[in-house]
Amino acid sequence: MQTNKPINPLEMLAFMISKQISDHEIVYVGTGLPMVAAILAKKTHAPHITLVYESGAQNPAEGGMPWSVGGPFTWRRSPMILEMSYSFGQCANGYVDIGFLGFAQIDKFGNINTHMIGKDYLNPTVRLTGSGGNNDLSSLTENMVLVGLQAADKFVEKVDFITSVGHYKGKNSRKEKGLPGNGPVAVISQAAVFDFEPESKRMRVKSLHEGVSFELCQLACGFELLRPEGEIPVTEKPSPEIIDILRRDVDPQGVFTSIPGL
Amino acid sequence: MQTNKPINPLEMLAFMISKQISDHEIVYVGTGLPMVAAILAKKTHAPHITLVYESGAQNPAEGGMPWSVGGPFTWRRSPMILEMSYSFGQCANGYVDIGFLGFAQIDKFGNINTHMIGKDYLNPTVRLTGSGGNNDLSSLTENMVLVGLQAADKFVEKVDFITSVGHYKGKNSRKEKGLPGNGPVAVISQAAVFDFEPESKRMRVKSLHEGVSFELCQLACGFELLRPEGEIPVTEKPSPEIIDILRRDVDPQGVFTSIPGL
Amino acid sequence: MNKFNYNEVALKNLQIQDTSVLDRLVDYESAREAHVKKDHSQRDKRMSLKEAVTEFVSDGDIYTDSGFSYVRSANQALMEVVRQNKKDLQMIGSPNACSSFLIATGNVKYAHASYQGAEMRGYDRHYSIALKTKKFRILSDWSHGAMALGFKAAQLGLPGLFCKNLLGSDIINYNPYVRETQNIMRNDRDEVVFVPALFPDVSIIHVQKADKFGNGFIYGPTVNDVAMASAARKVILTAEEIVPTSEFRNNNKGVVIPFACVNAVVELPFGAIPGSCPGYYYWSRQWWEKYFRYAAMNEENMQKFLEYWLTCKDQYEFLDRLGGAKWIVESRRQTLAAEYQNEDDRFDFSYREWQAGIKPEDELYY
Amino acid sequence: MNKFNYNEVALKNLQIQDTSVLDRLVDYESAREAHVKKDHSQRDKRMSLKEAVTEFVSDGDIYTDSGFSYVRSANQALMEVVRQNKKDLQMIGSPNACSSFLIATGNVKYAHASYQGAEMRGYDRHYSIALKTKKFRILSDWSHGAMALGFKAAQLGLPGLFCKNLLGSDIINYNPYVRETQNIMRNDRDEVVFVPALFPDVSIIHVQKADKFGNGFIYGPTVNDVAMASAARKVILTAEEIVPTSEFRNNNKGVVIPFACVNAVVELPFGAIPGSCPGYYYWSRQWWEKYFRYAAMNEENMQKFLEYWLTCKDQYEFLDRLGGAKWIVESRRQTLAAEYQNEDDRFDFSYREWQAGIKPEDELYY
Repeated sequence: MQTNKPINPLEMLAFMISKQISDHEIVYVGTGLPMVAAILAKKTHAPHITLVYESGAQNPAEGGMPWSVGGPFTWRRSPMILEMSYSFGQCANGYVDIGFLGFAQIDKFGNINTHMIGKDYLNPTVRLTGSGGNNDLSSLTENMVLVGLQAADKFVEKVDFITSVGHYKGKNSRKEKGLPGNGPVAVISQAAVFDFEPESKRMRVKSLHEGVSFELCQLACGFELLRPEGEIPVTEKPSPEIIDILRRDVDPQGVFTSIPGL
Repeated sequence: MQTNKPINPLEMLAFMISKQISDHEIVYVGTGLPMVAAILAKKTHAPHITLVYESGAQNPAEGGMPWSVGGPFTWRRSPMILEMSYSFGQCANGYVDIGFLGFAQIDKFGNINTHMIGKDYLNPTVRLTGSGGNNDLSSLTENMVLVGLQAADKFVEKVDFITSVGHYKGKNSRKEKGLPGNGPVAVISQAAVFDFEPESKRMRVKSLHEGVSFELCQLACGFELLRPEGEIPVTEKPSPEIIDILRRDVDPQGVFTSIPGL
Repeated sequence: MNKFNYNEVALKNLQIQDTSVLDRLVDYESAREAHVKKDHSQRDKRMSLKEAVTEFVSDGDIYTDSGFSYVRSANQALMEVVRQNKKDLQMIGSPNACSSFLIATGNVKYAHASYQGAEMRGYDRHYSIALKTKKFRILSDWSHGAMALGFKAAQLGLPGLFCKNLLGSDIINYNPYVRETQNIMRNDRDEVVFVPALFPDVSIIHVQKADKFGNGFIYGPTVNDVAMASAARKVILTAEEIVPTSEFRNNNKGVVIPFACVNAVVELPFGAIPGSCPGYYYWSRQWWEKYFRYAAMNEENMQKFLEYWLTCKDQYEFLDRLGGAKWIVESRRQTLAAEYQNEDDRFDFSYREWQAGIKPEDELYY
Repeated sequence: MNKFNYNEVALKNLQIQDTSVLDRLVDYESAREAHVKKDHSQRDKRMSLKEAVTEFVSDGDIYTDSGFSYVRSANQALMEVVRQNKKDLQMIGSPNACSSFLIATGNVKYAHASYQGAEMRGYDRHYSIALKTKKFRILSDWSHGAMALGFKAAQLGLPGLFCKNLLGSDIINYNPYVRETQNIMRNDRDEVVFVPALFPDVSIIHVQKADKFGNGFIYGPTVNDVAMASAARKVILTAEEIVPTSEFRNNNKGVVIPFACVNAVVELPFGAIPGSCPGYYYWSRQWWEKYFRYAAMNEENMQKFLEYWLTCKDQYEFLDRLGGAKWIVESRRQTLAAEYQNEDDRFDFSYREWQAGIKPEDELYY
């Protein structure tokens, strides 16, 4: 692994996700990049976090990258494994600090869709996976971070199906609807990091990735983005040391963070 | 232990309770006589029964007599121990065939009281134990057998407190109320064995113990007892072999079945 | 009047006219009756897979199987279901990731859907195509958590429960069983979602160890299996090994399936292949990649793929096609290293992914 | 408007005017907030019993403790609660059999009652007397099963659930939290009982083994302890032994209390005496007999009894009064034989029961 190779977009994504994790937290992770990110966080700025999984696995001994949330790397030498109902119960109970979710579509309030593309549930253009634990984490966990590809037909005014409620209809509506937790606190795409404006709960650019202008970011978004006060910061990039840790210790085979040809 | 000693009332009770158990059943037992009876049944006519307990203990290896349903004799070398909620859940789910309960008062429909004697809940004559699992077993188990001392102030027209519903207000009212299971199928006292008349669900003498007349039995009862068609049978007594098993193998120290002086 | 009060919006959205197809999943009375009628004695329930499926899987059954996607699913038993050509099945599970081939084979007609896909390998194209071509219908849409609670309610003996899962989502509009309502405990507005107890007709559960009575031991995630065993009207246990009960008496910490729930115990080594079984074998990564990247792309591929794999007469033939003796040894070494039960220091998990255009000689199913 | 919707009949029957005393037990929002605010890191939480009780038991708290009557109750921690003279406590548990001395000492003012008594040794006379003399009040009446479901609902993250327990009984008329209602899933009449999730302020749980982070291992019945650990705003773990986490990593089948719930870990050998701790010691049968047959008979006896036993400054002094070294060895042998972990073939469990008039030299507390 060459550590002087420039950082690629997937590595950058992993780094940005990792920055959402604070030390001492309990982190609910799926497979793929959030997993890489969580382990990177653990090996850098957040050594005291605990990882938990939808399969019920809790706090595995360090090892390789799981391909499935039910696979051995999520529960290797775990002190305990919960049944699925209790695995989500710990979110409802306030013991999980942050969770990560992917999506196929997202709207300006962070409501997301992993069900289908199209207008007819019975005859969709594409049927996707369905909720899995997506709805449960969104509904129950204290803080959510959403990670996905940004494009005008993915960041949309209205998602084709609300799999998971984020800030619902904006403002205080999530809480009024009866949902616990803070809802999504960040959205991360290949163009920018977003947060939600505290009053309206509308998605707002927090930082733009190097080389991305607000206009470009807006072009790749189907709804009107809010901008922060003042100049928009450029998203922080990882130090060479962190890239090194990512490549050498976290995903040495580049299973999740290598891009063929890059 | 002398096996030619005549049978004492406690031994007789244990025998009668044991006769309520059929082979192959799952039997929910408490401490005391029902426990003795269940083990006697297992060692005589019902070798394939499985014992389960309120503490969650399931199917213990044979051993001594438990003093507490949480004690080691209820879960010694058990293949599994359930949490309490699941222990009652198995009753609700129809996996438990028969359960045994004691009572301080009972009415003619088999509703029972283990809460208090007196008319004022806030200032009872005596506060008893409360429900424990009594209500749960009565509410959920397929068949219940009730065991208690018979006297006119214990077999009463109206119990001071309905801890557990038996046949509720008689007839089909238990089922209409929404309770599963058949309710109480037998009541066993020191005077008689009772069942419930199928239509009215009122308590009915099934057999009288040796030397007890219907009139005597009625005298020790605060409500009108039904009598069966024809001559009332005398309650079956155990054979010398069964008495022998009871004394030698089931309760050799006579902890539950010996009466000082007898 | 229908006994069951279904969510009308969902019935309309799903175009379900005849609701009788929905009833059994929430009919706690008939489930209890089935549980009461089981033989509750500790008797030898061993039989062959063929006998178990013949006797305990019926046309029209709502079935579920064990584990979590690739892990400890009852794949070989499901293939026997295909061999016996059981019809009009309803599938339910969180997730049902490994079951979509039962749609392709025409055995599953309905789904209670929570998740269908390959996790980071993407969604299941075959499932999407089959839905659009009406090869099956979705009867109810779920999240993992809500469905898990439905099974858990059944295990606890509850007619239903309130949760915060699903609140405000469209899932509720496509699930006739659930609805939004007010928390009974509160005077202020506090919306909750009602979820009823769920009772599959048959749960097919693969475990590492069982005794002949049906006490089942699971190592690794149990997911919803204990709840589904308690809930189902019929339970088939397939097991890597049948052990004497004394093994459980000497170590009761792993027994999770109570014998009383179980109708059939099948000794079925490698019963989870091509999935993994913790402590025994890793999953066949290339097999699943080929399934999702080749077979699932269109009907023709799927039929070709299944023709090859589903013509195996038993798990041994399947094993031989996966790689035989070498597969057995390698996949055991893989899972033990991943579980950190074997030294993983110099262990190399890398392998060649299945991609379109891979040469036949590079197809090695581990 | 009160936020909580209490059963009016029960409030009237129990003569509860100020319902604020009831709120915290069902306030899932404040419980969640407390859980969120706990330090969720795996840090060393060891402290002395004195520190743990000082910091995590407050006047007015709703407390519960572990185990089942004589078995694995947190008796020594409760005695520290008495030593620190915490006031106006509410007790809840299924059963709370060992807690009635906290009424005698004036620490408990309210009970959420499910069972108070000595099983086959009869009911608790002291409890009856104290109720009549208004030394404490019952705030809600329960069955074991319904209360267990309330804790379980909390652990599962449910605002509440429906069950068939309690239906038609008078218990509902003396419990402000529960009520009869219609099963939402059904159009025909189907009465069910609503039970809300229950959240004690503090759960004091005695376990056999814990690591310093608070992962707790229980051998023998866990009863409601796992649920109560998840539900409670504060959790004190007392443990026979503190073990390294690696012990749990090598055998994860016994860990049941997750560290994240736990606020304090107290190394407290013999923390359950005079009760039993599976694998470690049997209960002191004579002690309990004397408690129920002598102390509980009237206030004077109780005070005399407690004066002797509750003046122990720690569990070692208590142990010495029970019988010291011989008690330790005998009671270990007893429990292991009863558990069939030791040979029980020639083992004699007989002992002299405590009866009024017993000679002091025959008082041997095992």
